[in-house]
Amino acid sequence: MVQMRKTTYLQALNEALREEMRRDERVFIMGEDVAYYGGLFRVTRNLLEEFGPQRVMDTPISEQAFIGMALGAAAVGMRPVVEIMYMDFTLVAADQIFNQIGKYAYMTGGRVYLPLVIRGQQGGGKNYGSQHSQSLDSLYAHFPGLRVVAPATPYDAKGLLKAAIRDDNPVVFLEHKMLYFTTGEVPPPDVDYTVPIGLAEVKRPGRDLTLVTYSYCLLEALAAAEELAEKYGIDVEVVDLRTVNPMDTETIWASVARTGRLLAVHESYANCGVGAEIVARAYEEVPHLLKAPARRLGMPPVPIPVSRPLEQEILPWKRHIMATVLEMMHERVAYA
Amino acid sequence: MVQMRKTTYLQALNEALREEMRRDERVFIMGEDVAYYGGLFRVTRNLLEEFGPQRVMDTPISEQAFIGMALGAAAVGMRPVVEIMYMDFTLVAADQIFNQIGKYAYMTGGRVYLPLVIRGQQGGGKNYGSQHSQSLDSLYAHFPGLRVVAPATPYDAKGLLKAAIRDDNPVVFLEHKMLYFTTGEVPPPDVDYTVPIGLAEVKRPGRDLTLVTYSYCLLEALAAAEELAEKYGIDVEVVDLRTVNPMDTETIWASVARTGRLLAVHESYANCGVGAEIVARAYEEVPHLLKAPARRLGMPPVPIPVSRPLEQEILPWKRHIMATVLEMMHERVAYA
Amino acid sequence: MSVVKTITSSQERKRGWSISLAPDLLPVEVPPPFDVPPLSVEVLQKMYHVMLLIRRVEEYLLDAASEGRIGGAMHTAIGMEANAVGAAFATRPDDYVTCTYRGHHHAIARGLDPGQVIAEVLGKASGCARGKGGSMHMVDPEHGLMGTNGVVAAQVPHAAGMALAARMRGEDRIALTFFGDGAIYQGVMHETFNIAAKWKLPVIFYMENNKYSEMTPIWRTSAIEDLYTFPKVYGIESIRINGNDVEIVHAAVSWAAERARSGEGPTFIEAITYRLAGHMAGDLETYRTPEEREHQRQADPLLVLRQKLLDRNVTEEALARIEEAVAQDLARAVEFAETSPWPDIAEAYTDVFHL
Amino acid sequence: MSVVKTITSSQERKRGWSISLAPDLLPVEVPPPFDVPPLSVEVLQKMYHVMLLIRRVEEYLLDAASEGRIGGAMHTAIGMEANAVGAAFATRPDDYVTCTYRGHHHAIARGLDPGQVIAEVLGKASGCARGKGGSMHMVDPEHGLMGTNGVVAAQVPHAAGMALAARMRGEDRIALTFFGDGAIYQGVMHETFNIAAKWKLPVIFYMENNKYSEMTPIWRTSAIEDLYTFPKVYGIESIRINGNDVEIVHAAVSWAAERARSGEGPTFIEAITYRLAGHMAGDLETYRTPEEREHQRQADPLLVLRQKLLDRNVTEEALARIEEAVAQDLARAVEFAETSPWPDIAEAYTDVFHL
Ligand SMILES: Cc1ncc(C[n+]2csc(CCOP(=O)(O)OP(=O)(O)O)c2C)c(N)n1
Ligand SMILES: Cc1ncc(C[n+]2csc(CCOP(=O)(O)OP(=O)(O)O)c2C)c(N)n1
Ligand SMILES: [Mg+2]
Ligand SMILES: [Mg+2]
Repeated sequence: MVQMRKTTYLQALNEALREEMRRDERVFIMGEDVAYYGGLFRVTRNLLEEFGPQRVMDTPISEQAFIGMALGAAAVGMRPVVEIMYMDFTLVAADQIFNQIGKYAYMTGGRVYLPLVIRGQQGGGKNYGSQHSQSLDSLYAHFPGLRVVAPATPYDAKGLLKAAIRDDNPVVFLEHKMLYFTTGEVPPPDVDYTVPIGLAEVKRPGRDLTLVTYSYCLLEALAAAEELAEKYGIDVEVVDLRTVNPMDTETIWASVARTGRLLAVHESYANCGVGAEIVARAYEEVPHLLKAPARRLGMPPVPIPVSRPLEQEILPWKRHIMATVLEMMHERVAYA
Repeated sequence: MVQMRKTTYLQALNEALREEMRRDERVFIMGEDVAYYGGLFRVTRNLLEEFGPQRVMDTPISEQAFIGMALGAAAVGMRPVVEIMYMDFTLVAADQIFNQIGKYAYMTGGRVYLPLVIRGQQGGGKNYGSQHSQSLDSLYAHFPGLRVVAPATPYDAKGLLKAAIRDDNPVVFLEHKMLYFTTGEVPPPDVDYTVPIGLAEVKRPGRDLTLVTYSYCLLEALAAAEELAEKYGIDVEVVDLRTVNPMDTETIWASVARTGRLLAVHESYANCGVGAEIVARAYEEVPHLLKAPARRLGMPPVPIPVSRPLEQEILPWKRHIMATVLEMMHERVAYA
Repeated sequence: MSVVKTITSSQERKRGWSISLAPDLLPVEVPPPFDVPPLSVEVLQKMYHVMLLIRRVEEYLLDAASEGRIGGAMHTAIGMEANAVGAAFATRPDDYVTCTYRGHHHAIARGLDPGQVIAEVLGKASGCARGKGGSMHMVDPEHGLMGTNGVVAAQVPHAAGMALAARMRGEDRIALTFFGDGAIYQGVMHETFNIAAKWKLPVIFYMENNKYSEMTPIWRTSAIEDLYTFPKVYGIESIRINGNDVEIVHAAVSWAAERARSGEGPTFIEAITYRLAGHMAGDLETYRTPEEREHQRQADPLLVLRQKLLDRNVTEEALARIEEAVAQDLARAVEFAETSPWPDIAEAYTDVFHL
Repeated sequence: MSVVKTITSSQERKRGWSISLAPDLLPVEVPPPFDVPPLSVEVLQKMYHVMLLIRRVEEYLLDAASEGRIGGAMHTAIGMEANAVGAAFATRPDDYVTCTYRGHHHAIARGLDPGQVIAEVLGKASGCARGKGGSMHMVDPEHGLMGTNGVVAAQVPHAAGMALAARMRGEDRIALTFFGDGAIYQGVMHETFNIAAKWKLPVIFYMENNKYSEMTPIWRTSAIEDLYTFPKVYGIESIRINGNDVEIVHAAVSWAAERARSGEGPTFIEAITYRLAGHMAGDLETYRTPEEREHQRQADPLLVLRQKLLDRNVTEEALARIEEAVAQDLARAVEFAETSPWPDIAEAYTDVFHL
């Protein structure tokens, strides 16, 4: 058995990039400050030193051009990995991502496909304000043609980033600024593994309610689950979606079959978000499994404020998760 | 009482622009081909002649710049109306729309607000393919800060465009390429009226099922309702949402209280779409009203193909609406 | 041989804008930095064949559109064929090409079977993109056509990325991208020019300046009068040519391709041309006079090339044979496309992801 | 008076890039198209007051950030104050200004109360944007500051739109927008330059070229060496100045504003400057040597202005009085901000729409 070691999410990502670049010389990196500086959040640290400026390239602040160039390079057989400093800025290049990259395979009748990764961090909690804190996973999932991955643990981050780079399709790979310095068990660098795209995982088994989430919200959900168990005897099963698109509804429904209750939680805007999608699919596919109305929890329809108490108020984190679960379990709680 | 007259959706829009420009000299128009040519779809026809090149301006193909300029002009008291030739191209300016316009009032603590309109046509049915046929209403509704309006009739189109121009907030005004030459009753040009933003309307009363929709899908829904009534005796109530954001759930829930069944239909992608949102809200707010699982119908997660049979296959129009309603009414139908 | 010829109408002259390249022409101010050696009559005859075939295919498509058999936005390049054919003959099949929604001419010039072009526009299963892409999405990777695009300028960074890939692999392939005069003011052009220049990418930026973007003449929205001067600001070699003369186009692209292959970086070519048909099928063309269009017919690249061939002692009979061969090619292509089946309904759901 | 002075380090000289404006300077090649009349010592003293106040406020903010009291991205303009103050003194309170996330200096220079600036950065209810915007979103419509922005270059078309509005209303207001050297390669810049030039909008494009965009020196990503030459391609009047000399900044902006007011259209100003602090609070600054930064301290605009005042016979005592007044201003501002309450939780949900 593989001896695991503790490492950070950040380190896991860096290793994934390094190992994939060693394994496959078609893999290269473009982005702002990624080469000489090693990335604003240091994810691409020391890659320039090993792979040289031909494979680790500092770009100007021209997201449209370099994302479009990633499309071009991927179309002819390369495997670009593009870093976006804050995923909020993908909006500057939204045409390239949604009208071009997501549709290219289809519009060409399958004759051109795009093995590329767009990665970067998103999310709130550090007072970055409206334009540097958004979670855009629901947006990427809304448009067809993009795989959307959002790991929460170092193990999943490394395994999914490797899988993303090996995938023949465009993958939007979402990190979270609150996760970089979290730690977890990961196999040592020489042990190759991937985590398959499109597979959810039960991160905490439970009997009473299925809570589906991903990215940093997983940690908040697990903390909420612990407290709910301790204080209220409510046993929440936490399903880590890991991949937002395609969605592993099989794993979710299997959990709901056990618990009869469903709550989806994410940090992107609730309105027309992944949570609403999960609720809608539940009523399309497994309405009979639901003992109580399925619910979702996401960001309210407001831009993200800088002020700490205001930001804490709107983030769909532990406090709100607990409140929602308690509402959903309200009969049980009333009698507890 | 006002004597109505029959006119086209196109004509109604043109009148709304003309009347508002006469009424308020802060209103002006920018866009591609809008001035000398009168707009690719002729919505701005003859406005240059009346208002001159200072108020009706042909721009270069620079959506980022002229949408950003609309923000600037609105911030200092003007009331720009920007035409986007195909709403698909708003993706080129997504940062300006979502990171700037939608958030400006909030980020400035309410000190700067933006009375502006971004309008244009969207939608499928005419074989324009993946990059000229999308419906992006769900996208605009996902991000905070934008009013999103999508009228289906000439009367509503004129009244809502006037209301949009008079609104102190940014409004995304969505036309549909299948609607321009449809006709309906509209008061004559000298009769001023508006249709309030945020108000849905029951366009066809019915007892069995509430079908919520908007824009061109309304016409498909009404046709489906007629056929369902004739062939199957199913009486569908059709609610025209008209405004996608803010959403008039009051009117929807009142209808569901009568029918006990809810189906939301739209042409934007189903995944993380307005329909999913309506279903999620229904289970949040009025689960007790639902006699059967609420459903939604939107575009499947594929880019839009050009080929006629393929495009017809994926559009969530009459055939699919009927099939979904029949599924939802399946007990009734089985016994009918 | 003069490279660009322009006239200025009285109204336009005031603004300093040239709108025309019909025969009553002024020689261009900029001397070409390359030679225009005469091509052999064999090559010119082949070019004539391809250009005429493009013309006939597009005329057929316009007819089909007016009969309501083609929906959407169908843009023809009638009058602009020399750009596509000159460029295709000057590059290799393994070079990479991207272009706009106005791309039938490039597709056929690259070597895509015209039957597949027509089938694609009609939305048939045998189309080059299985009927999913349509007129705006021609594709033919075997001949280096990596995609045509419905969003103005979006294809331009794609070509830069292909050039980057070729360079990273140490290949001497180049990338060539076509766009219109109106595309110049999409921000992504600027971003791409800078990176291409900075990284010295082997890419050719080829502007088909047909004087209009949709229904708006370029002078109405452009602060820059001579568009080819713009990319010089990045240090990109930039020239203006007569895009209606296939020999000039061929020479210019050959020169630019050679520069790219030998590591000298990007070249920008502004080719003055004119579309003799509407912006798209159904265009009412109220934005220009019939006189203007008729005047431009004199510079029709097919006439220019036909005359060139006659001047070089190719007989009318030889030309008639080509014209007959084109008619047969067209008939075969139409037959192929029209008798092809529609795609199976299940096709609507495939090719979203590569499995 | 020479307007820009630059040195080139040996490494940089090879590339032809100038990185410095410290005193061992080369005179700039371009003579200024405007006069730099000496300002009165009264005005210069006022400027010194404001510049020093900006410095102190930002030093305070950096401290607060290092204590963990400020999250997010907090960018100071330490070393760049002359740009803000020179420009503010050269424009009217009813002119419109937009700028980047690096905007405290502009906010204070325009006249926004420093207490509100600090409060906003701390996220307090009394901040200029009620604590919702934070460091990157300074706003003060009463003084014409229409917003600072977190997305590179996004604010630039906004200013063009404000200029358009002013012109449509027949006002002689102008708009002034600030951005960094790295912003030049966002596509929207190009789009905006073209429209502003074509429509002759009364707008000033002011680039604070501090040689770095985040951690990357501009020469690493720019194909254009002398950035101010770029907008000339649109016919925009464009100059380069020493942005660390408040008198030069004032003269340049006065001249550009006059041009704008009198209908001569946009002006582009590339101001060479340097940020003496990190890109943002917490920046480790591994991308430059301490020597480089220390060397630049000699061109600190505060030192430059202080010396100028001494040279013009302002006494040390007079300067000490200003410095004392600034200390009091700072203390008041800090007191105001620190004792201000957090916004009410309900505030999280207001101001999304104007009701
Ligand atoms: C980003 C974007 N905006 C607008 C359009 C609509 N549109 C299609 S073609 C066109 C004009 C393009 O003109 P030009 O670049 O000169 O090419 P031409 O059509 O003349 O070949 C416009 C505005 C688009 N396709 N993409
Ligand atoms: C569109 C976009 N891409 C990336 C960023 C991240 N970012 C913030 S500041 C910055 C560097 C900007 O450099 P410059 O324009 O020179 O301004 P300076 O910070 O030096 O004042 C970058 C890349 C952003 N804010 N917006
Ligand atoms: Mg054109
Ligand atoms: Mg900078």
